[in-house]
Amino acid sequence: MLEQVKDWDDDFYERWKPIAMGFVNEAERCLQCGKCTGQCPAAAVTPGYNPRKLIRDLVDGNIKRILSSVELWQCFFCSGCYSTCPMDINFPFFIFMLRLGAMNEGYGWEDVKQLEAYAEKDYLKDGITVSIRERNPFVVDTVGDIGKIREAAGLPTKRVVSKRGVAEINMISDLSGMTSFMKKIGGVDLLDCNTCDDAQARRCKTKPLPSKVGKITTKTRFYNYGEPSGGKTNAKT
Amino acid sequence: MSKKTLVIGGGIAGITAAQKIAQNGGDVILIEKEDALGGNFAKLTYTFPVLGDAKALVSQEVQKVQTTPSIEILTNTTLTACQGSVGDFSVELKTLSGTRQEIVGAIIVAAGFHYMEPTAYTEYSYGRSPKVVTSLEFEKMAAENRLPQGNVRVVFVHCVGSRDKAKGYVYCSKICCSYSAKHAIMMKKANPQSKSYVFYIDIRALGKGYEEFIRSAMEEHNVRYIRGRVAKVLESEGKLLVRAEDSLMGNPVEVEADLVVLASAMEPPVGSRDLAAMLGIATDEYGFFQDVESNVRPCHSSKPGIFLAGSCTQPMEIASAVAMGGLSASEALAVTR
Amino acid sequence: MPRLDKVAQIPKPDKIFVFKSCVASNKYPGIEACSSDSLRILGIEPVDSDEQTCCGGFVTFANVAAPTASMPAVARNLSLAEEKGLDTCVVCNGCWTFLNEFGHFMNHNAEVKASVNMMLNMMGKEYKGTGSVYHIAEMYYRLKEELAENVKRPLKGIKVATHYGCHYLGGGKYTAIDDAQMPSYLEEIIEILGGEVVPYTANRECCGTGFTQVINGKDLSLEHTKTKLDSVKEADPDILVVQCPYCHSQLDRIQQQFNYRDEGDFQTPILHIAQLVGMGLGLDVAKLGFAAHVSGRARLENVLDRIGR
Amino acid sequence: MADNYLEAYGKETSQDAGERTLKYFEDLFSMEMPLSRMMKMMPGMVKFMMSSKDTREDLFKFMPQMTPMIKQAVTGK
Repeated sequence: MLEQVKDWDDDFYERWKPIAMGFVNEAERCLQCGKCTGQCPAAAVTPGYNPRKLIRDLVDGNIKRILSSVELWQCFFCSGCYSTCPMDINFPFFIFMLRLGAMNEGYGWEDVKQLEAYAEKDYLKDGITVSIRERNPFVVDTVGDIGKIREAAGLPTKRVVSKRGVAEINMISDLSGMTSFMKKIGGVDLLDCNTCDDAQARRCKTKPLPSKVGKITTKTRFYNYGEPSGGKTNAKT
Repeated sequence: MSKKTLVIGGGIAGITAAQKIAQNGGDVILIEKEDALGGNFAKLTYTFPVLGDAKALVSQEVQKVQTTPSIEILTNTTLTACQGSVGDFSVELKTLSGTRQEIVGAIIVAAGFHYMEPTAYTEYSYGRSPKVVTSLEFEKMAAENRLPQGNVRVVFVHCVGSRDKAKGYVYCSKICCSYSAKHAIMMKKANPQSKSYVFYIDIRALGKGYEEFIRSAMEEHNVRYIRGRVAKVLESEGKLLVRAEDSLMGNPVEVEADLVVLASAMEPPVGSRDLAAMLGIATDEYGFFQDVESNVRPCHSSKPGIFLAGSCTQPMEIASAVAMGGLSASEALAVTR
Repeated sequence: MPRLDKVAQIPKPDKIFVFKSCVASNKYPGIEACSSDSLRILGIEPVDSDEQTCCGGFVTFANVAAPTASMPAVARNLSLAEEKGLDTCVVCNGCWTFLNEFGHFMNHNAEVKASVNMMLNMMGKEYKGTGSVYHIAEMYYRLKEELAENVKRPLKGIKVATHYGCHYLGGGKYTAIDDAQMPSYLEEIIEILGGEVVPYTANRECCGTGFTQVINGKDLSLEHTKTKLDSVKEADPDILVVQCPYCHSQLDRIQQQFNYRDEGDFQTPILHIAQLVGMGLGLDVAKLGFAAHVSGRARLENVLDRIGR
Repeated sequence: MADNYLEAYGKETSQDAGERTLKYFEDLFSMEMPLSRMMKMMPGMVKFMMSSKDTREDLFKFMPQMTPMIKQAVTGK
């Protein structure tokens, strides 16, 4: 199908800038020089991912292509592009905002729902995003009980955030709409080596990715900027 | 009786201005802060778009001013004070032997430019690796026959310090595209076994024969032009790894290079703002001298009687600097007679 | 080269609010123990609060929370230090960038600050924006002299390579104490501690965590980490020192995964700069928390044997 | 299954998608406090109030600030 330039939203970026709380600016300065892509760790492993092209599409207003792309979700958030950008474009913020926009269009939920449990089960429950629970059986075999190591290091067995602290971040979450947003995501259950059986541990040791479960239906994303690469053979997995 | 004209700067623009005034019967004091005339031109090996012998050309011009009796040449001399107005400036010059006072009718500022030292570009390993050099250092290497021999890869990087808000200047230095092509050709001529890669953003060939010159680098000398700004240069086991994006293909690429040449920006001459303050003329946001009207009066500074010539006003190639030297000479003659 | 003007602006306070990191506390407790103890030895009393939660950076940039939820969370944590009239010291690049970036953002956007403060007022708190956030590596560099005076267990003959991580130097293009492309302050700290610096090609490459890629783009993440680890292995340092617990976790754990999957033999111990400094300052070996390390445990023991336990 | 994003969007143009996205961000970052938004916040505040004694006290201290805002939200002024 032929791309119709008349369909592009030419002033999307200009209108977006004042709304986006200052997270989005300077893109109009982009020279398309490709310095960002040249140092990008994600582009080095997937030639399809290209921050320069994403900026170009944003400024041109080809919103459909950006929001429905798989590439939008391949950014490493390393800020390397920002640190080398000759025009000081803070590209990671663009990715962050565009991902929110893509989710609004129904894309990318399968990625987010694998992360939701960190917020729901760890961050909001204990106040700490990465919990003491171990999800890697290899590590459990090597390291054992973190609590004992903490004790030996002269720390309390468990780092506990006070009840008050947890109540406060929960209120922030409720008030700002994060809780309801998380409900919408659904999320997957995080595995925990303490509760898993041996069969699951064997699966974990042979399969790198946690299995995907969850409620939300998400639209298929497309490789809009290049051929699939790495281990990902197609967008549906 | 006509008054003298003070020409500040002994580069090609200043030399031309002095010559033209003398040819038309004026008297000139030509001051140069370094110990020899010729300026940046004298540091080059070849000219472009025709590969002329730069050293021969410039020494010919220098000789002309040196043999003209109505031009007084003061090297190792700087301007330390300036008062008065058009037709009657009293200036104080600091020479090696002391200071001297002069009354001049007009002043031509031809202070030239400065090649930016790309020390801020740590991502290009400049200053860390001896194999990363600026274009000026490359010229020197070429003049001394020190270009790498054998089966080597040489990478030329455009826009180092130009078109860069974060570490350099927003403007385009105008001539880097052409002189990098010249360097690539020089490299090929000095070492036909070598491979040259030029990383560019846009090719700006702004002059007669420039486009053909750059095309000849690609077509006749087999220089590879890759569109993309180099992201980083890493040192690895005696080689340099150059990472960039081939932005026409959209792929990141890596070149294992033996020499990296950075086309550093043309920046205003050192101390241009101080000189401008002393003369009472305006500079632009970067420190180049500001013309009063850039279309029809490119050589008029913001103060009557003080004229501008050459690359102290904007990045400029030799031919334009010569033209502007002539133009400012005629303007100076008009107020000193 | 470090930006010495920026370094000089860092104060040497009597007390500092030590901001605990999630990975440091729950995966590598040595970092948490060493950061407090080393600061105490260097003359700064660490103060902490059990009300302090996570910075919230992970959930925000994992797109589980919008910035509208993260701003008040950041302001709340920063207000804990402000209440005590202290600056904040973090051990994690992520915390540093997130607290700094969002704090900076609120300080320059009165409308957002007012709406955030409305939420904080409900909990009897207020964010003023008076405190600064410093990375512990910055503090060590600032306390160079004190560090040199207090070295009890010099790292003599120990080859150390550095990994700076992305979110301190990259995000802090204009605010960090060193140049984003060729930093050298960790090297200086290593030399003060008596170690030997080993350069390697992929020094400024990302660790490969790729933020959330390690979870939902694992192939990309592993591929990148492999290039990094290959380069480290070539230089063969005794220790790879990092300044971010998240990089620490990635580089440490992925080595083991590669080893188990027969994709190489990686045995480089990863140490956080707080642990390295703690080691140099002669902290008790149990305090260094090496038991929580996954890769290169034998080599770590060997290092301890060489420099004394 | 569509094999191209152009087909997936059908007749919709980027302008339509952009319009939706802008609307979404406008709502997300809105500083206004209409009644509907305030009602949504109530359960969270109640939960916070119930969690302990001192949270309740802090929230009550906030009440004087709260009343004019509620009034404004209800009357729309």
